[in-house]
Amino acid sequence: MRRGALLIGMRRGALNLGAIGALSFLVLPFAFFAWATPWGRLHAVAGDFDAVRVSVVYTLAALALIVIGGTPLAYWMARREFRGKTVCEGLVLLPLLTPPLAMGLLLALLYGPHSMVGATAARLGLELTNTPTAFVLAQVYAAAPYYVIAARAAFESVDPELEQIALTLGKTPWQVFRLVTAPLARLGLAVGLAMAWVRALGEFGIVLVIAYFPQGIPVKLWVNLQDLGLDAIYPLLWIFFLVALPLPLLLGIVSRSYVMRTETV
Amino acid sequence: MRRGALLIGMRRGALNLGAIGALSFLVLPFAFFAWATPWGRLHAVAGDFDAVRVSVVYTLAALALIVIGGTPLAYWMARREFRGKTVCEGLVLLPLLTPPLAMGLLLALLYGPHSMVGATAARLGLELTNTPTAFVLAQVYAAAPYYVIAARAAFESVDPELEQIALTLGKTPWQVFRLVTAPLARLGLAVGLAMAWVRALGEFGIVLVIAYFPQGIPVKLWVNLQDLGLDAIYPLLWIFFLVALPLPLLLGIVSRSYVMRTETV
Amino acid sequence: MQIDYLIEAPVRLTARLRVEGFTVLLGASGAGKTTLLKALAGLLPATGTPYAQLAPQERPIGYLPQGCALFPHLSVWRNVAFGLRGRRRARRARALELLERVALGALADRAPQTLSGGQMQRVALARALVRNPALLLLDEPTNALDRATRAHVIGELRALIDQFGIPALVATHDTYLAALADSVAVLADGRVAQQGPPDEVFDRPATRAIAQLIGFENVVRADLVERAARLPESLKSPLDAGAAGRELGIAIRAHDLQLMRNGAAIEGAIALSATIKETRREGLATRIFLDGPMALEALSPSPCGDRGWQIGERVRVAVAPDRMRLVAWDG
Amino acid sequence: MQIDYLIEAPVRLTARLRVEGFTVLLGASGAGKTTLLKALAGLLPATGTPYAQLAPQERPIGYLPQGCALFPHLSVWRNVAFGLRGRRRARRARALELLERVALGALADRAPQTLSGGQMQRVALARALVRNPALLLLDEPTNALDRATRAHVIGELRALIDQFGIPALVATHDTYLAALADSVAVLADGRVAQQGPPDEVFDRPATRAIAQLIGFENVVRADLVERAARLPESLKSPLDAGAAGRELGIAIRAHDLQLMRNGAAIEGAIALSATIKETRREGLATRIFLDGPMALEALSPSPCGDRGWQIGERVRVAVAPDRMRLVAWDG
Amino acid sequence: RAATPLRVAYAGSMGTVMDQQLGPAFAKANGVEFQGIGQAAYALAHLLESKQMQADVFVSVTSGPMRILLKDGLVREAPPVAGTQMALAYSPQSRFAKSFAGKQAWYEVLESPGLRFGRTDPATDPQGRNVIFTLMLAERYYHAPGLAEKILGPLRNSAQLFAEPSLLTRLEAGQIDATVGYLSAIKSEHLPFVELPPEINLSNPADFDAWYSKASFTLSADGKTTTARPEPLVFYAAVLANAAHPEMARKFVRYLAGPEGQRILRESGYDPPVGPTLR
Ligand SMILES: Nc1ncnc2c1ncn2[C@@H]1O[C@H](COP(=O)(O)OP(=O)(O)OP(=O)(O)O)[C@@H](O)[C@H]1O
Ligand SMILES: Nc1ncnc2c1ncn2[C@@H]1O[C@H](COP(=O)(O)OP(=O)(O)OP(=O)(O)O)[C@@H](O)[C@H]1O
Ligand SMILES: [Mg+2]
Ligand SMILES: [Mg+2]
Repeated sequence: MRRGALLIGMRRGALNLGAIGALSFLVLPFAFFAWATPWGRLHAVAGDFDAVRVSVVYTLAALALIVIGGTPLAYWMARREFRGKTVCEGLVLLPLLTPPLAMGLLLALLYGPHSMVGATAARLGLELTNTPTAFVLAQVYAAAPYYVIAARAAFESVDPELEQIALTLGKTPWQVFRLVTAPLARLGLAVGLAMAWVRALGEFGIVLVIAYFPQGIPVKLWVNLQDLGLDAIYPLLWIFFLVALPLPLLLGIVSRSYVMRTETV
Repeated sequence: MRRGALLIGMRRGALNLGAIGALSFLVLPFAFFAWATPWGRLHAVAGDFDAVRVSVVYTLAALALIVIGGTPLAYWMARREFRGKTVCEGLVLLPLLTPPLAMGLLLALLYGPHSMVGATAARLGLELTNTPTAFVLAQVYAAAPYYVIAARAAFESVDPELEQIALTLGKTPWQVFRLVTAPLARLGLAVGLAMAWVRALGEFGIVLVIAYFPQGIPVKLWVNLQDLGLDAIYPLLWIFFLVALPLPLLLGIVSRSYVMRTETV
Repeated sequence: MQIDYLIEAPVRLTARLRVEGFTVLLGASGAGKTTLLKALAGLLPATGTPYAQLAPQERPIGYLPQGCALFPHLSVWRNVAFGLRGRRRARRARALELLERVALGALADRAPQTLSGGQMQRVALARALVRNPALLLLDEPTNALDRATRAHVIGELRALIDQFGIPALVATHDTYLAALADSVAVLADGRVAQQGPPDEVFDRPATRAIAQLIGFENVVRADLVERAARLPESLKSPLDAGAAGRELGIAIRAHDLQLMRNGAAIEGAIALSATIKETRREGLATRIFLDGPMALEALSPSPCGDRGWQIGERVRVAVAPDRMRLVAWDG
Repeated sequence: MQIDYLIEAPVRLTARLRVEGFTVLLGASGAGKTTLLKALAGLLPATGTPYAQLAPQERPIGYLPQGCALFPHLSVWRNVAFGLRGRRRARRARALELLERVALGALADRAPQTLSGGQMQRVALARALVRNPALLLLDEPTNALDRATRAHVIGELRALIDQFGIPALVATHDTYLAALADSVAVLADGRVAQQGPPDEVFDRPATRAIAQLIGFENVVRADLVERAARLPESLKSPLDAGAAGRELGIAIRAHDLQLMRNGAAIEGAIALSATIKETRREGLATRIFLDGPMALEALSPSPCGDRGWQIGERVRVAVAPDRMRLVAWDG
Repeated sequence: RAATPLRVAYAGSMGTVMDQQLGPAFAKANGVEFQGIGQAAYALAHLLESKQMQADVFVSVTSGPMRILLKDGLVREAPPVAGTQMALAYSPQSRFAKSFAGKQAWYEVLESPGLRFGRTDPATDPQGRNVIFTLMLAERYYHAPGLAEKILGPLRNSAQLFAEPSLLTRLEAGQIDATVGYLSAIKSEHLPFVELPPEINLSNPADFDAWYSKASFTLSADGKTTTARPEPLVFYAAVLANAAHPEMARKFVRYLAGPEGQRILRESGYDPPVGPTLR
């Protein structure tokens, strides 16, 4: 156990209390929701499972793209010093900052059928509106900045000396990244991935604008509400939790269990 | 400059290319937006500045609450080992995961005028729907998990030995936190704060349900779009960027400049 | 100051020792020196006296950890001044004063990451001293220092310790440091196996582990020696006493073994025959590894060439009886 | 192997030295030893031969950094096996073999955080050895080790070096280690100021900085000595030569200074008068600080009590001419 | 003066007239604060029904959303306050803009290859259903068999369906060439439009039983199939049973139906209300 100052040096009551209070506050709506759910007459609405499939499959695809593109960007931002780095940081924050609806509109303007990008893509057979590609695009914009920012902080906290030592042991930079940097940054990377996953899965505003179809869970929730009323969202929301939570939890467990079981004290 | 393996051991071309490619992709919609903006006939719509005021003031309030409650929670999760910790992690992720619209509905269920909590609060003179309090509430739920998760990862990467040494130098746990833990975790904390800020500012789905009023920027964007069409959102979105970006950029600069200007190589 | 600590984890230690003036804690790598110092600082759970009931921040100690552990976000002088209260100007003045004493006044405004290993160690020492603690706990305070710097730093340390009467417990492997101590405590087999003034401990180690630690290259089972050589009476009677109870060993420093060409006669010394297995140049001397009734190591003061010892040559090994030390074989 | 490096930052170094067998790099704290080793490993920009054009991962070197820098996410054996390719079984076998040689076979599956300082250092050494490199760069490989462990580890290291003919460049403060070396290079004032076999370097330091580094407690300006005492002819003529060019100093080890009660006559030695300023017990000996025409430090082999030196007492200090060494005063 | 504002939940298409004219005018005249919440009518109805949202007045387009609240007892009576009609709007940036403005029949232009037609989801949005009715009626009225099928494709044709904000933005940006929607909303967006004959624009209550009802289609939701039939394009306003300010709410409904309200509505492009009060 690696115990810090607050746990060694003070009676733990205050910290525990504060922490558990804050946690309860965050969890309260879900507890209430569990309590209010009419478990007896819970049944999925037609199309709910399609929505689950759409969400999971395309979010995984988006996640893959995010990791592939975001990892080099994050590493680069962590290790390179150059003028205008602050500007870069601001730029990465932009998509995070933009309210989803506005982000959706921006994407619609850029990737829509008559825009330059959209028209070119369409000519190549890649429709960027109301298609799986558009859906994935929306999710990438929604989630990538979370991953990049978390991964960048994680990379920054890896001691460059360890990477250097690994080089002197004859590993190529790519092996060093795989064997040293990534494992040491795994906690932050896992956090980033988990955030990206939940953001992408839960994304509503952007998707609503540029990919009303295929309908993933968030849009389906919206449709169910309009169509059938509040009762129809209970089951889908529970299914959503069931589907979405395992990945982040697994990421958390794996990234932590990978830590060598260290100090026994 | 603290250079890692990839920058020492390989020709930099590939990494630079990947990173700049990814960055451009993320920034493209904004570049396009800047290009498409009709700068000549840009003018704010009535109520836009009210929306800015509402957003900034209440988001700052929400941020304060998030820091006060989230910091102990994050520290506790970083340093305490206990059974069921994984469950706690999952619980913190829940509000992140829930699509904003659904989150809004959950909050309405719990804090709405006809719920137990909402009714009690109303009797105490605290309306929790369409009031500033509700607005702040929505933002706290939207943004707190980001802060908690980032702060937790940041605290986890602070070497407990340094905290312990600070204790042996006669500092109280609270001083240790202030003088050692927080400064060493500042990068991650800044990232968490920046994320929380932009999430809270940009939050639309939750606010739409439980706090349509007072109207912050995201709801106003929506209203402008519905009422006046696309042209009315250009100015507000630019104002939004102008208002929202300075804080995260400042956080980034401060947290980095605080690092001692180290190795000159 | 009397210390009496019981530690359960990561290693079980029963530490009972006196800290008076400059007390050195010797112990093999992994014996638990760091563990004991951390427990005294309140950073590991332990029971005993003094301080065990106090939180670490309430203990009047100054602790220099083995890895220095400088605060990476604070400049050198702020690291030193960390433990102080009061106005910046006063804190800086006090920090600079201590930095001068460890010959680092010029680096006060540097970041700790830009220091060399030895410079870091000196900053950590200054930091541990800054609060005028009632007990100093120093974990390897000089192992990154060259001779001249070490002599200077130790001189300043002694001056401080003497001036303020602060007792210091110093974990080290450095026998030079141990020789300077007022008292040496040896940690072995989970307890303080011996404590005394350095000349006593260095001259009369109590156990085999201690003898090896302080540089007796040869420690052999007494019964082996007994069988192979005539023993003087002064050793015979304790050996017989040992035969009744626990096993004993005989410890001899390499440079106390004398090598002679086979056949040469020696008076008044114990001698046996051996074969030269290996020789190794060691600065101005030569280390000679011997095979025979027991493996032995001798140090010939002159370079190899002078006497021309050949590998495989049979020699007589002799040792003056007063250079042999009787030690307990286990624990 | 001939090394010829030019380094600009963080300190300017011109390093020109031969690495043959076991070569020790001596230098004061902050002289640039770590800097040189890092540059050789390719971790700092530098120009020169060999390897300077190669990326670090292409250099056939084994590097043990000063702080050990074990991979915290890998168990002990995986740290050692990190540089190996091939099947897990073979890699583990090789790692265990090396761990045995540093007496850590039993800890192969531990996490590095649970090791003591000395244990970490040995793991880092094993890791540096694992690829049979063409050049070993060891930064303070033994400073966390006790005498017995150090002797064992150095023995194994020598055996490896001799067996595979790998040259090793070892930065250290440890004069014991330096005495064992095939060659000693001294880094001072940004360059390799002297290189030679240890007995030569230890006996004939070239400059004042080197003399202080290797333990000549007294280095005084030659003109001061000249004024205060009669000098033998053997010293006089080089001094006159020095007078023409650069300044010279005279270096004397503390234990080569003999102290006598005032008035006693000495033959064939240089003598001057001084006052005892301070005495300090040092294990079995006593260190005596003297004031006079120049500050001096003497080491009396017997404990203080034997001769009863008093603070403030006036004494004669003598030194045999052949114990004095002429050194360059600056650089 | 009321402590909390008067809260009016209304069908999103009324945004401009409510937020910029009726609301402010009423607020000024009566010394209350006015808060308008414009969203999809069915979503509002469901939120009000399940008490997740609280409002004083609800204004719905068509009777469907209002019936949810009537059934639930949250509303006792809902008088009509305005009407509108379906019209075709096209993008001024569209390459077909000239054709729409010219002599060619609008439905022929809609059939042009490459034209992008947009509409909202018939599953959730009454407007989306009305688009389908309009085209089905046009097919009969112009004797052009297969017209609706040709223009619309499948009922939920993913190439044409957009969420409302997306649809409007795209239309303005020229990414969608044309849509069919409420004339009142089209006018407030200042989009060029083509008026449709009363036989197909769903505005004439007299036509309902005989003519409009010939158009219908089936939709399935939650396993049940329902048949959608046209309803008159009428806006209904109602005071909610749990209103915080029932008095002021009634006053607002009367204001909408009164001369001042009607004048503003008319000037904003709305038709006068027709048909009976819903109960
Ligand atoms: N967290 C831990 N878990 C398990 N074993 C540990 C842990 N920490 C230390 N040890 C073991 O406890 C023993 C004592 O460690 P300690 O660091 O006190 O040794 P030390 O005497 O300071 O050695 P050194 O001189 O090498 O620094 C070592 O064998 C070490 O491997
Ligand atoms: N990044 C840096 N920025 C500025 N100065 C530095 C930096 N790194 C090292 N130095 C300085 O360069 C000098 C040489 O450092 P180096 O670590 O090579 O010394 P060293 O000989 O290894 O000393 P030690 O024996 O104490 O480890 C030191 O004075 C140090 O303060
Ligand atoms: Mg230790
Ligand atoms: Mg160094």
